[in-house]
Amino acid sequence: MKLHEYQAKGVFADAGIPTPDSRLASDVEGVIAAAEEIGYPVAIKAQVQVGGRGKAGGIELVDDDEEARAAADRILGMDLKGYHVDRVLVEEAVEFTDELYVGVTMDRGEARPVAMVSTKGGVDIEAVAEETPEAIASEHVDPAFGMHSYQARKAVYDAGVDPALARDVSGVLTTLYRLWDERDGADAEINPLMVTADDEVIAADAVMNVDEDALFRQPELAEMEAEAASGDELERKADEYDFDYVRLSGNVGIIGNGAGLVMTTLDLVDYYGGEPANFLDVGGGAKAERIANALDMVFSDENVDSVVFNIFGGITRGDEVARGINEALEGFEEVPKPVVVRLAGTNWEEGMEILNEELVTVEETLESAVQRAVEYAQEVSQ
Amino acid sequence: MKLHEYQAKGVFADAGIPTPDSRLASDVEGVIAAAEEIGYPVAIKAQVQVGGRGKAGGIELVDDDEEARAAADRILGMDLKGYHVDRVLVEEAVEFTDELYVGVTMDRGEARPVAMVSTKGGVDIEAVAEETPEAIASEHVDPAFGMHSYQARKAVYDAGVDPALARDVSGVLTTLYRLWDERDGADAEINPLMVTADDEVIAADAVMNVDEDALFRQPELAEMEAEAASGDELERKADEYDFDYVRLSGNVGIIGNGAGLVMTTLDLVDYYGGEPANFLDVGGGAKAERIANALDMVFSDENVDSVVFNIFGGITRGDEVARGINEALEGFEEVPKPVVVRLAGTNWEEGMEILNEELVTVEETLESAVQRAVEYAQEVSQ
Amino acid sequence: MSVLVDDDTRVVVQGITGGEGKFHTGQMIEYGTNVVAGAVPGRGGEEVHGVPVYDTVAGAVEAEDANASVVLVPPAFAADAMFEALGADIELVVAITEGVPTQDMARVKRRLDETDAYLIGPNCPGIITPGEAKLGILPGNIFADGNVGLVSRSGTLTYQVVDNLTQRGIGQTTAIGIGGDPIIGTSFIDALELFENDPETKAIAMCGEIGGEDEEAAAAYIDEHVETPVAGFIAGRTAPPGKRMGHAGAIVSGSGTGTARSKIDALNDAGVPVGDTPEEVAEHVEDFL
Amino acid sequence: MSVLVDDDTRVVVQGITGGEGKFHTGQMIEYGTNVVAGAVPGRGGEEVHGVPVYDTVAGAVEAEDANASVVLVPPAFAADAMFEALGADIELVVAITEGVPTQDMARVKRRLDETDAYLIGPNCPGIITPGEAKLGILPGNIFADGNVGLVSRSGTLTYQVVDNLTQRGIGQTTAIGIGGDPIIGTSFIDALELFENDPETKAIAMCGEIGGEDEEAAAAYIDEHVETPVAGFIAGRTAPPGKRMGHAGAIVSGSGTGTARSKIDALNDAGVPVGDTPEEVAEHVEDFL
Repeated sequence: MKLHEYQAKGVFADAGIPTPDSRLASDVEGVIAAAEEIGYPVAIKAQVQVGGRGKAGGIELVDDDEEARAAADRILGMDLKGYHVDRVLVEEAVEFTDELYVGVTMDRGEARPVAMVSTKGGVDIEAVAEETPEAIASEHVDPAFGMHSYQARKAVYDAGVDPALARDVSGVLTTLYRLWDERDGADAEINPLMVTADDEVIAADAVMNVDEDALFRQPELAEMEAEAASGDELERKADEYDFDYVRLSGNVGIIGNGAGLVMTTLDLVDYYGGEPANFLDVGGGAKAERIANALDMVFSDENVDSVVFNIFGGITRGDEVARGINEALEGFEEVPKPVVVRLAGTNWEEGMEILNEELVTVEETLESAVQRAVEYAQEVSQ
Repeated sequence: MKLHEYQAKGVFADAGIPTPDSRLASDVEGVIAAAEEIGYPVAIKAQVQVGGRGKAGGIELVDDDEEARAAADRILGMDLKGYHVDRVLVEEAVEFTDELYVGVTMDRGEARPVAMVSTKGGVDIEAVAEETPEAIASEHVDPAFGMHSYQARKAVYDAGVDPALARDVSGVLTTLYRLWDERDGADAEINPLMVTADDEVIAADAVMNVDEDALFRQPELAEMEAEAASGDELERKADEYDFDYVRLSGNVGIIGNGAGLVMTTLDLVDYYGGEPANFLDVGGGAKAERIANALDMVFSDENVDSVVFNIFGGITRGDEVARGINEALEGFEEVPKPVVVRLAGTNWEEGMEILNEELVTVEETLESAVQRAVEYAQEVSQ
Repeated sequence: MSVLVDDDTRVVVQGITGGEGKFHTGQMIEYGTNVVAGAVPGRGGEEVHGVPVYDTVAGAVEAEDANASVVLVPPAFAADAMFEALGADIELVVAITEGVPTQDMARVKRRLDETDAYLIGPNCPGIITPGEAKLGILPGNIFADGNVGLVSRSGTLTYQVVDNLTQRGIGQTTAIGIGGDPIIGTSFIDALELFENDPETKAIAMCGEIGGEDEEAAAAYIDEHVETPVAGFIAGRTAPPGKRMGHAGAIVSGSGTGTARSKIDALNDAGVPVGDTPEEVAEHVEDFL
Repeated sequence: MSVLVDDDTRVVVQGITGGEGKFHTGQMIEYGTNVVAGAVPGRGGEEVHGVPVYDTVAGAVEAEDANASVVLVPPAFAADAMFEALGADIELVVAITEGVPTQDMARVKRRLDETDAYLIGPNCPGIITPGEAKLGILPGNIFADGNVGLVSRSGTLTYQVVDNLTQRGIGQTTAIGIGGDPIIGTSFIDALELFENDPETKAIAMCGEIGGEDEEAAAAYIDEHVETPVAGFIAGRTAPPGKRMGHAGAIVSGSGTGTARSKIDALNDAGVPVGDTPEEVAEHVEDFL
């Protein structure tokens, strides 16, 4: 779960990391009031969860009320890479002489956290990592001991940070690591960490991705989650139903249990010449109601022309699945889109007995089920 | 540094460990007021840093104002194993059905913390450890990871604590470990942890020894130190001068540098038939003023009849030592007690040149210096 | 022969008194697994399916000589349960629990690496040696005794591939669902090493998915150390970059590694044929035997 | 021959720009020690006594091939300095600093035990191989080259015993002040093992003191593993129980172990004569040679 910039900045500032003065605003008057309180020039920054906001026109620097009004008018309500902008952050414009990068993330391969510093801040750090990896100094942290003070210093000196800034930057990195650790961060980044003419550092942006599996022990961040939910209406619905769901551009709706099997179903749709409309994993042990919800989700997607339902039961029981499918489909006068069902594993025979075969097409293998759903979709779209 | 009971209880209570209601009082009226606020019966407990307060008459249970007045009158101002009682803790008397022990300390040999639980609380736990070690369940803690939750539970179940209390007791142990860890404890103990008739646990006593070397990062506890200082006037003076000093019962005063060498000097005084009056380690790199302070300390002890000054210089320089001795002794019309000096190591020749040999007796070896000091002491005491 | 578990494995179930714990313990026992104890704090002295429950894993080890554990506790307590098992010198810990915080797992893995124990999972279906023992939630009836070692990051995909094998009459020595989380105990490489050293395993099926670089690392390992023939499958060929697909692991960063392409190429380079469908994986394995 | 340090030891001084650091670096260099670098954050590029300073220990290792470090930083930073040295793969860390919090040392020791490095101290005078190298604050002039290995928990007591030896014309292979803190890196046993394996060390002098059980453990070790003759000394025979005598280590708990008596008995039982005075220790050693 990714926090909005203003949320992450709030968390960082509370921990003592210097951030520019800023206010959140959701209408033009609010923007003007905030800008006047802070004092011009200010930056007006769209609060949406996408990268490259600046290039997409989501950030503007303004010098007076008139410019602020124009910018706020334009940005508030704009569609930014598919996300509706309903709030902006009005922020003190900081004059800077240099831009650094500091970040903390988990190195999966090493199963250890890694703290990073670079003097190439202000640009896409992944591009830096790709092109000049030596420009990023990194320190792996022992997860038993946590980050030692010397490691923060070492990363800073190894990165070649100006010695006059070393103490402050390693202080910021230490705090960032602590936040990452205590708040169950997935990634925590400041890019850029701006350097001012009088050698102060200030976090001009703030990224905090939180491990969703740890939200149970991060009540304060869990509360931010609702706000931070993504823009797509169907994906919001999936959040509500608590499905792992990703919307794609095709017309074959896919429902299954277990990420690997669902991905495989997507791959097979593609392999047999179709286009997947979504990824939807009902998870393990889904009961009838959950199955019905999944069908509801997929039917709500206007692009979907056919649905393939692929369940291989382990914890999930075929009878529950069949019951859910019946429930969902019996509510319609006519089933809106053709549904192909393949049941295997735990209680699949019971499921087959329960399943109302008048409403669905049954296939015995994964391959044949996918092929049939692709055929249906092709028929509809022709 | 050992906290007073009332200080330790405050620290424990702030962390969420249940403690009885209590007030500190330093006069009889204060005791009565506190007792009335708390409600009788209450315990009146002398706040001094010695074990076995109860047996020595420092704790009394009272039922009304009259008894409270009598007890307060008796305890306040009493001499308890050499310590003057100037404050008492007035505490709610808890009715209990059982007494447990929980504690955390550093196992030096293993270089790991150890958490302990026993159902034999309320008695001298060291005696329990000696006689029935199996009655104490202990869990060694990995200092990199800290104590895992399961370890607190395991100690509790291994100790055979009533299952109805297991959750609460492991909660107390978890908190105690966290305090020990965060507050740089040397030992942290609750003995007894009382169990009430309705299965609640409450810390009826509280012990917290803090690592003196860590006080620099425990400002709140460091402030308590002044209060917690020991009772002997000379030892208080040593605190002021920042000497490692222990008062003993003999008449040969001993000053040296380095604990091992000073102990060895004590041992040799004994070996040559004398009796050491004290242990005084001036530490490493002592300057002239510190040396003079050390002489002042030892002269202040009325029991001292002679002094042996044994310095083997490493960081400590012989010339500084000689200058300090001269300074201290030249202030007197007559040197109050005979002083034998032995200088070796760094700059000992310079020291010998500086040293005013009219005021002291110089010896070349440790053995001869000690022998001479013992002779002087025997002459005086005859 | 088999790897890690067999008739002699003595299992303690951590969380045996919970709904999941009770149900799957029943299933494991029914399959023939030697479940000797349960461990749940505060429930010591009870019984579940005739199995005695202890307050601590150490208690179960002491009283019942348990040497393997299955972790079926909620995510908030899962890491502590794994530490407890490792602390009690359990040799094989199978963590089924889904949703264990990643930082918890980094700490568990750190501890694990200091021991000789194996941890399978978390967020995995478990391990099964057909006809002997099942530790976890795999549906026992789809497995058959045989000569193929199977290792997979995904639960239900494992079942799919096993089903394809069994339908062809190809049985398994042992099947290991290693789990799809970012940080797991036993890796592909660990499993491949075990199968390589098992004389009865004549072929290996390996099911990976997008995200991370474990399949690439496994390919390099196969190239250097594995004589036994391996057939592969990679899920997520059509996953769009930057989207998280269920498993925390199943995310493509967009750069060169971690994609289905890079994994398939790496496996092919190591001489591992990669099936386009699960059925094709079974065909490759059949060709090896 | 010698143990741990010699002509080839390449020393980095952590805290070289501080008062103590500067002074003792001068002393070490004067003694002939190969001090190749200093490490002080923010002071990289400076020089002290002609020795280049780096911001990090890793920097000093990379640029100057340092393989040993001397820690001369204030107690609040000492543990971090030790972690830094271990993290930079320094093989021998000599921590002089007095007053390091005990819990810090438990963590350092935990890390140390995972490495092949030696840590001497903290709160120790250091280590010296006479005529070759001195790492620490020992007064070099009292030592002489020879065949006796010396290990001691106490600083100035070490000097006293060395002086007694040198006065008799008995030189030392290496002298190690292991420090008197409750938790230290190199123990008596570690030092005894090193001396036992050093062909040039013909006799060992071991100076202990009251508190802890390290001398008792060392006695048991000598009994089983040490052929080289050992003479002992125990300080604190007259210390009253329950009183802390300077060193955190030097406290007698009042029970059976940790007292001078129990240590002397243990050593005697292991065939180690224990001197009543430092002079007697030197006599015992002389008898061995």
